[in-house]
Amino acid sequence: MKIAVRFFAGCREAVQQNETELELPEGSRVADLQRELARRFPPLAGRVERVRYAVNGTYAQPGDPLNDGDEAAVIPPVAGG
Amino acid sequence: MKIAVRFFAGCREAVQQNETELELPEGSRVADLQRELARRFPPLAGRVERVRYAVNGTYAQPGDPLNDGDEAAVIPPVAGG
Amino acid sequence: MAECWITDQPLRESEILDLVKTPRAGAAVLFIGTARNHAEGRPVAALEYEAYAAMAEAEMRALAEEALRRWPAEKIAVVHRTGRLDIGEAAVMAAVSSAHRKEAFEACAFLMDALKERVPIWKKEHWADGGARWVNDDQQDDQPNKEA
Amino acid sequence: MAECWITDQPLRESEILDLVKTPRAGAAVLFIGTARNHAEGRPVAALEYEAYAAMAEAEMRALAEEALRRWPAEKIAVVHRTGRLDIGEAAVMAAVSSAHRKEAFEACAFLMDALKERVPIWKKEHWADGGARWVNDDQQDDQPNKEA
Repeated sequence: MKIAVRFFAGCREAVQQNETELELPEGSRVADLQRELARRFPPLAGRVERVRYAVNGTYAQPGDPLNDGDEAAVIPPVAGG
Repeated sequence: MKIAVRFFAGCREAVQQNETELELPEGSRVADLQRELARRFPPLAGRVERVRYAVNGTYAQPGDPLNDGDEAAVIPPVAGG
Repeated sequence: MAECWITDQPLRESEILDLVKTPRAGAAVLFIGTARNHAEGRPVAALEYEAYAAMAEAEMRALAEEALRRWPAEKIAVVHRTGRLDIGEAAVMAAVSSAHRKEAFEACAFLMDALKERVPIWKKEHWADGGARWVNDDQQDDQPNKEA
Repeated sequence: MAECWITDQPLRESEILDLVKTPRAGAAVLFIGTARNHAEGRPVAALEYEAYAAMAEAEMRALAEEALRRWPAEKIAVVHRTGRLDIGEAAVMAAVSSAHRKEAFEACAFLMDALKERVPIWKKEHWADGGARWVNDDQQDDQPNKEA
């Protein structure tokens, strides 16, 4: 299944792109996405366990399921205000 | 000595005037002003012990001295904001 | 630095916020007290404020200086209106700027608590049913509203 | 009732205060977060904000709804700006109206605490000496500021 992944701020600069599309096996969960990101983007290796993830605009936990067509996002530490 | 006295809000309405001038003996203090006000203005009789007083724009205590030409004020319970 | 004053003109938030601007501030908190359409369950038609203006301004400045001693705030501005206000109109505005938000919130809340405690300003509620009373003044009866 | 949005345009306090006006309110508290000229002792030349806009707006709405459940507030409005800000420009404004002032102060402070905790918005400090960093992002080195 295909998952769109968006990058922001320090992560966006580290991977030098705003978004990408990943192909993941059916049944993958957020934790699988995290491992695939670390593999595909070496600059994220030190970050993937320290950031939060969102799926379709909502914070997600490692065990949350992914579905074909989902938009995931890598959320480095936020600093609004 | 002469003391100018200003009235505000409920006290102003009770005495039906904005200000008056009282003649007090030399050496009078705020407590003496309070007694004179109760005597001169019967509608203030129930109020004089429940209000605050100011002398020359500063809150005053019963024992504070008065001087000729002072501006005193009767300060009923405030309600700014 | 504190600017505090009484006015019988409508209050403008832009004016008071401009007074607390500084490049050192990362936060500004503005409190606006407005004439509310109800008080203790009773419909209110208008409010009327009276002040001992010279003393009120001096007391507001003293409060602002106390706030600047107690919190690391940058600038403070407080203005209170007098006269008759329609529902929704602003009676008071207090603004505090500071490097960080916590002290701006705390100092602004302190200013309003202290203002209501000791600044010589009085509020008369004019009720929708025609009565009126000076708020906090327990010596009066609920008198008929002669102005209404 | 809560209005929450992200914009790349300058923020106007009058717009956000108008959104929380209601005759039932006696109090309104407005918080303004501005670009400060220093951070941890270091001179700052400008700030740059980035947002995951759709999610940020949804999270801000969720916070506002939580605030309306926890405090008897009347109306809430929150807006956050994105893009590059000069020192003194407003990055965020949050306004809360309520019958009484205590809940407006508390709800507004809660909104800002929670916003900084969980709304996906990021801030890059551009220092006066030419460096820059994403605030709270401890994975980066202090990198040279390529834009400056």
